[in-house]
Amino acid sequence: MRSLRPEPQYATLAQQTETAQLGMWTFIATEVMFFGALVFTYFLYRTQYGEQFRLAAQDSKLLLGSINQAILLTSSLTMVMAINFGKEGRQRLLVLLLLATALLGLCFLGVKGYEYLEDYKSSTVPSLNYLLKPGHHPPTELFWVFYFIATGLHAVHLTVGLGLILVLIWMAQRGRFSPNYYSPLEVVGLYWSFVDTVWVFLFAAIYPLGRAAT
Amino acid sequence: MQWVPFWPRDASVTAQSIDRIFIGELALVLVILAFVFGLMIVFGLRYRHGSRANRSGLVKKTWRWEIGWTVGSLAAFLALFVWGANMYVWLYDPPRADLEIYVVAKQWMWKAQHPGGQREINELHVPLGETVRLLLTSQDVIHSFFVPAFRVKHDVLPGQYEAFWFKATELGRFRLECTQYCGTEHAHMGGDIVVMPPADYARWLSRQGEHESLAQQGEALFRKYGCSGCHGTNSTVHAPSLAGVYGGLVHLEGGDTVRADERYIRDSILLPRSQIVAGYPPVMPSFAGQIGEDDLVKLVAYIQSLSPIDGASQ
Amino acid sequence: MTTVTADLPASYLTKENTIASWLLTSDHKRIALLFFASITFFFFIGGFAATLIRLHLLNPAGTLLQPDMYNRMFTMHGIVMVWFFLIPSIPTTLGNFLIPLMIGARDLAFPKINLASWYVFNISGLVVLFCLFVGGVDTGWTFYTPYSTMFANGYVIPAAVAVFINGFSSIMTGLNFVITIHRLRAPGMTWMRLPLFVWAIYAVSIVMLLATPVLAMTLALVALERWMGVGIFDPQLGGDPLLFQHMFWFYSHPAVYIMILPAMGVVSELVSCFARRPIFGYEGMAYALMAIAVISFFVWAHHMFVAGISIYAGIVFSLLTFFVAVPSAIKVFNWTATLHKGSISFDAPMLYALGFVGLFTIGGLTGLMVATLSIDIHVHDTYFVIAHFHYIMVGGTVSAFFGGLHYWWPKITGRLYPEMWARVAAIVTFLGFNLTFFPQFILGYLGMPRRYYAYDPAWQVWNVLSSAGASILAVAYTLPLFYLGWSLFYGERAGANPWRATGLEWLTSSPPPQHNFPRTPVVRAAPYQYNPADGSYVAQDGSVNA
Amino acid sequence: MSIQREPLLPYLVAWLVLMLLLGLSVLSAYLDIGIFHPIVNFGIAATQAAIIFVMFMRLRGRPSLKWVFAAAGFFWLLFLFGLSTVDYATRTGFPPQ
Repeated sequence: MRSLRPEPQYATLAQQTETAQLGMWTFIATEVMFFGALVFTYFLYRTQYGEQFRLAAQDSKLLLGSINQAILLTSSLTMVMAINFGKEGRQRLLVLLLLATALLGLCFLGVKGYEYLEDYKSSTVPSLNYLLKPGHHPPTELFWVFYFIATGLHAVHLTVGLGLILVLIWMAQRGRFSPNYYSPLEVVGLYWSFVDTVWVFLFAAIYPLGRAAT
Repeated sequence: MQWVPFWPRDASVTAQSIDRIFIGELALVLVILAFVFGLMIVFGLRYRHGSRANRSGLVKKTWRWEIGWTVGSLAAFLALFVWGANMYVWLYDPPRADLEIYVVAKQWMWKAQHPGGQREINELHVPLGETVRLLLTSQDVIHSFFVPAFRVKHDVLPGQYEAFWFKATELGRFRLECTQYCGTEHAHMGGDIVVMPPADYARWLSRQGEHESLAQQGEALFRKYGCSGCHGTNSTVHAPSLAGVYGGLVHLEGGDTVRADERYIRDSILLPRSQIVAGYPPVMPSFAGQIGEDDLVKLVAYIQSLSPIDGASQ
Repeated sequence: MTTVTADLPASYLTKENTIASWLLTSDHKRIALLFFASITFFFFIGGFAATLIRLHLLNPAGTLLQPDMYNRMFTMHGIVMVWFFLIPSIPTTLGNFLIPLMIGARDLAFPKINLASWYVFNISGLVVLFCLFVGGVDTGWTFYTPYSTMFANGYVIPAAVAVFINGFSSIMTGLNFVITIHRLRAPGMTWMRLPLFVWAIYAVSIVMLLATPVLAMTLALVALERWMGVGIFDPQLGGDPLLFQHMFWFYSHPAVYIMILPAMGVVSELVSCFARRPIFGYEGMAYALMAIAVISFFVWAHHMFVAGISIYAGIVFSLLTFFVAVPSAIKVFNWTATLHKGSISFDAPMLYALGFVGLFTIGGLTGLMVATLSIDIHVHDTYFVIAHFHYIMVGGTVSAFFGGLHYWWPKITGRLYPEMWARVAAIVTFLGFNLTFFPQFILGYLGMPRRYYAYDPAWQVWNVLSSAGASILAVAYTLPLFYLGWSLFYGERAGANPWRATGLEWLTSSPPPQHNFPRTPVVRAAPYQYNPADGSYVAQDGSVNA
Repeated sequence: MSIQREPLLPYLVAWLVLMLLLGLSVLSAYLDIGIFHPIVNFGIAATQAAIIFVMFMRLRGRPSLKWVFAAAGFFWLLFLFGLSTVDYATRTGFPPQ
């Protein structure tokens, strides 16, 4: 086991752990602004073209979107359990749950990729094959532009998270974590759950926009 | 202010007002500058290192001073804010106009169309002492219509109309500039505003040759694009008649009410489904991308001309 | 480096001097110097573009450069100066060097992120240089759509990518400062005992953290729209061309305060030290910094008064803009009041600081003029605005940067700079600056629009004056390069506290040892405890010095 | 150092509630509630986000600086949304209301 001394600028290991978490929270605040700016464009156009957005959203794949949200919510649960086991020093369970989290993340990306394929088939990809359906107006395309940028950026964030979890698995395998040192687990856990939160909002913005036949 | 060698000419009603507020604010700024610089110089000399000034009894922490000078300057500036905002509303909320001219900007020229259909490029002839209302739009990027001698400026956006006005008080030629960076020849996207006596202006208009008026040209387009098929008097399609629409209130599906101005008409042509008139089915196709700005101007002018209260050419 | 440090005691400079030890360092002081090298490089690139612009404008016909070339020059000048010099200038150099020293910490909270920030900065710098060499970009630093997305004929995407990457550097640095100031203050260093420079960096970090992501998203959208041909701002799809401006200025107005807030912090240190008097109204100064940081987010649409926003929005944003002037006014008055009953010596840093106060005041007051709605209708996008913001950014930020650089030079290098030369440079800067930019106020009111490569010959005299001033300014800005460089080798050795100043950074040796303090200092006194009557002072560790 | 085992149940309950909310959101898509769609959808999303923040990202417990940092981004977005609404709600040029 490595020696557990804090870096020179910290008095104690606890201070270092706590500071690292605070750093991740700060980073999350910047991420909120980043995605918030995108949602802001969505908010404006939806207030202006509400009906067009509702029409456009009827072509979004609600089932796939909900499956994906269920996957991500579950992965957040497995992640937080992994952290708890890590803190308690239960090595095997920690690795197992990290693996489960990574697997769920991969599933999400798989479903997302399939969804993109379906979107392509229904001719809703701006700049590739966007087809204005009868009764739709150009602003419907704005919805799809938002959809691809938002979900694309989210997928990038998720992939980064996946990479971080693989690193955690590697570290856990080598017994780096102990009840005294688990800071990376906490920090990556925050990030992972935040990416989950982003999806929760994107889901609300994209899928359930009113599908009742009128 | 013409006696100041580096003062721009002021040739409109608005120019004189803006000069007034500018000079008022400049005076206040100079007073504050003199105060700050004066104190710095006086203190710097008096309390320079090694001087024998009395340094006992430093002013201790006190909010009195800070609040005092803050409130003082804020009050002065708020007064200026009110003055400036008041004038802003006056400038950007056009009054009833004697004359309406459409201006279309494109890289890198200004195209103007008078109500009688006369067109000019990079020049704009206007009569002296009449309120001229400009309706501006752009074919490509954002431009900005700026006449320094009138102290008026407004950005010109693609996809919508912007309106503002001026009333020239001096005869002559005045520079027109584009102030929003618009590409390679931005610096040469200029022109002249020619202010003439109303009689000369009328003569100038008539010298431009026989023209169909904007509205007449619009009427032809109204048929060409098939608008008359539905909105015409003999139409079987359930579409609202356009006579008398302009300038009035329109009740929309969903309970809203809007005033039918140029923007509304333009948007209704391009994006009909964003505002559906109450009681009519949303069947009109969108004309976005099919009608150029030049033609749109004419169509809007035609629909304006169908209204008795039309302010375009009285 | 070895010759420079040969006769110096052991310090962060002498610790180890391989190339790897510099490139892989996690020492905030070394990273500060790395940043210093990078931003100096970009300052001269941006300055070169400025020189060409001023040369070109000597002639109203604009024949020196091709129109496209001229457009690319002012764009490059803007992009490089804003994102590669002004925004990182004080925070990444003086901030990096001084924040841990001033709060009594051994390093920043995340030293590796700090180093990464420098690498990211340089990567973004390489991208912008790439963009420059393949042909540049001609949108202006503001990237207005739909020009940038559909009509510009330069390399918009590389430029947007460069600024996007640059944003990560800003965020990393800001994050480090916020966390460090929250978590690593020495015992006794309460918030109300922080030097104002630390307050300023704290305020600026908050702005960086909360504003930069919005710019990143905005430029990402621009790049995607340009690349894919459809997008969020596309008027063809019903998109709003003004939406870009809202989002851009939501970042870029606060960004102006990113540039000026650290300068205010530096000047507060300098004025108090050289007037040998406690800063007037310390708490007011600290709160004013925070107030500016927050209110700066409420005023962005004052860049859009003539752009076609609603009249009501114009009125609201104008009013809010007048409010942001209040804390700035408090600061100016308090600096002036600090001179009262002081014992003022006019060393070079003080000259720069006083120059800052004067130029910032002019810049700020003309800012109120452009914030007045109806005046803005006339002067918007003319040289009046150019002059106004150069008074703030060049007259303000660059003056303060030079002032701070001279003030902390002995701490950074362990050597004194030649005072005489430095004073000359400070005075020439002030004169050259005013000659360059004051005529631009007049040009602006006469109606000369910005970004014109050719102009009405009637305006030539003012342009010539301005260009003449620019050549003086160029000399004034290169002078320090020489005498500061000279002082690295031949400068007199500086003691730990050559200015007899009160901050913790002066308690350790010059240059400081690797982990700053042999023993973590304990803070027992408020900052700026100078006594002008007898020249004594109380350092922040509570020690009294006659 | 004695290790406290953290109970599993609260996390499972949180997860269950999140899933139920997801179901509710999907259900709402097929209800004819007109302009209340965005309010319902984003209301549910905000509730879900709050649960994730409090439970999975551990904002429970004593008041701490974390709360401020977690809220900062959302709070600041209000400025962006709120102040630009001043323009968009009163502008006549852009597709008028």
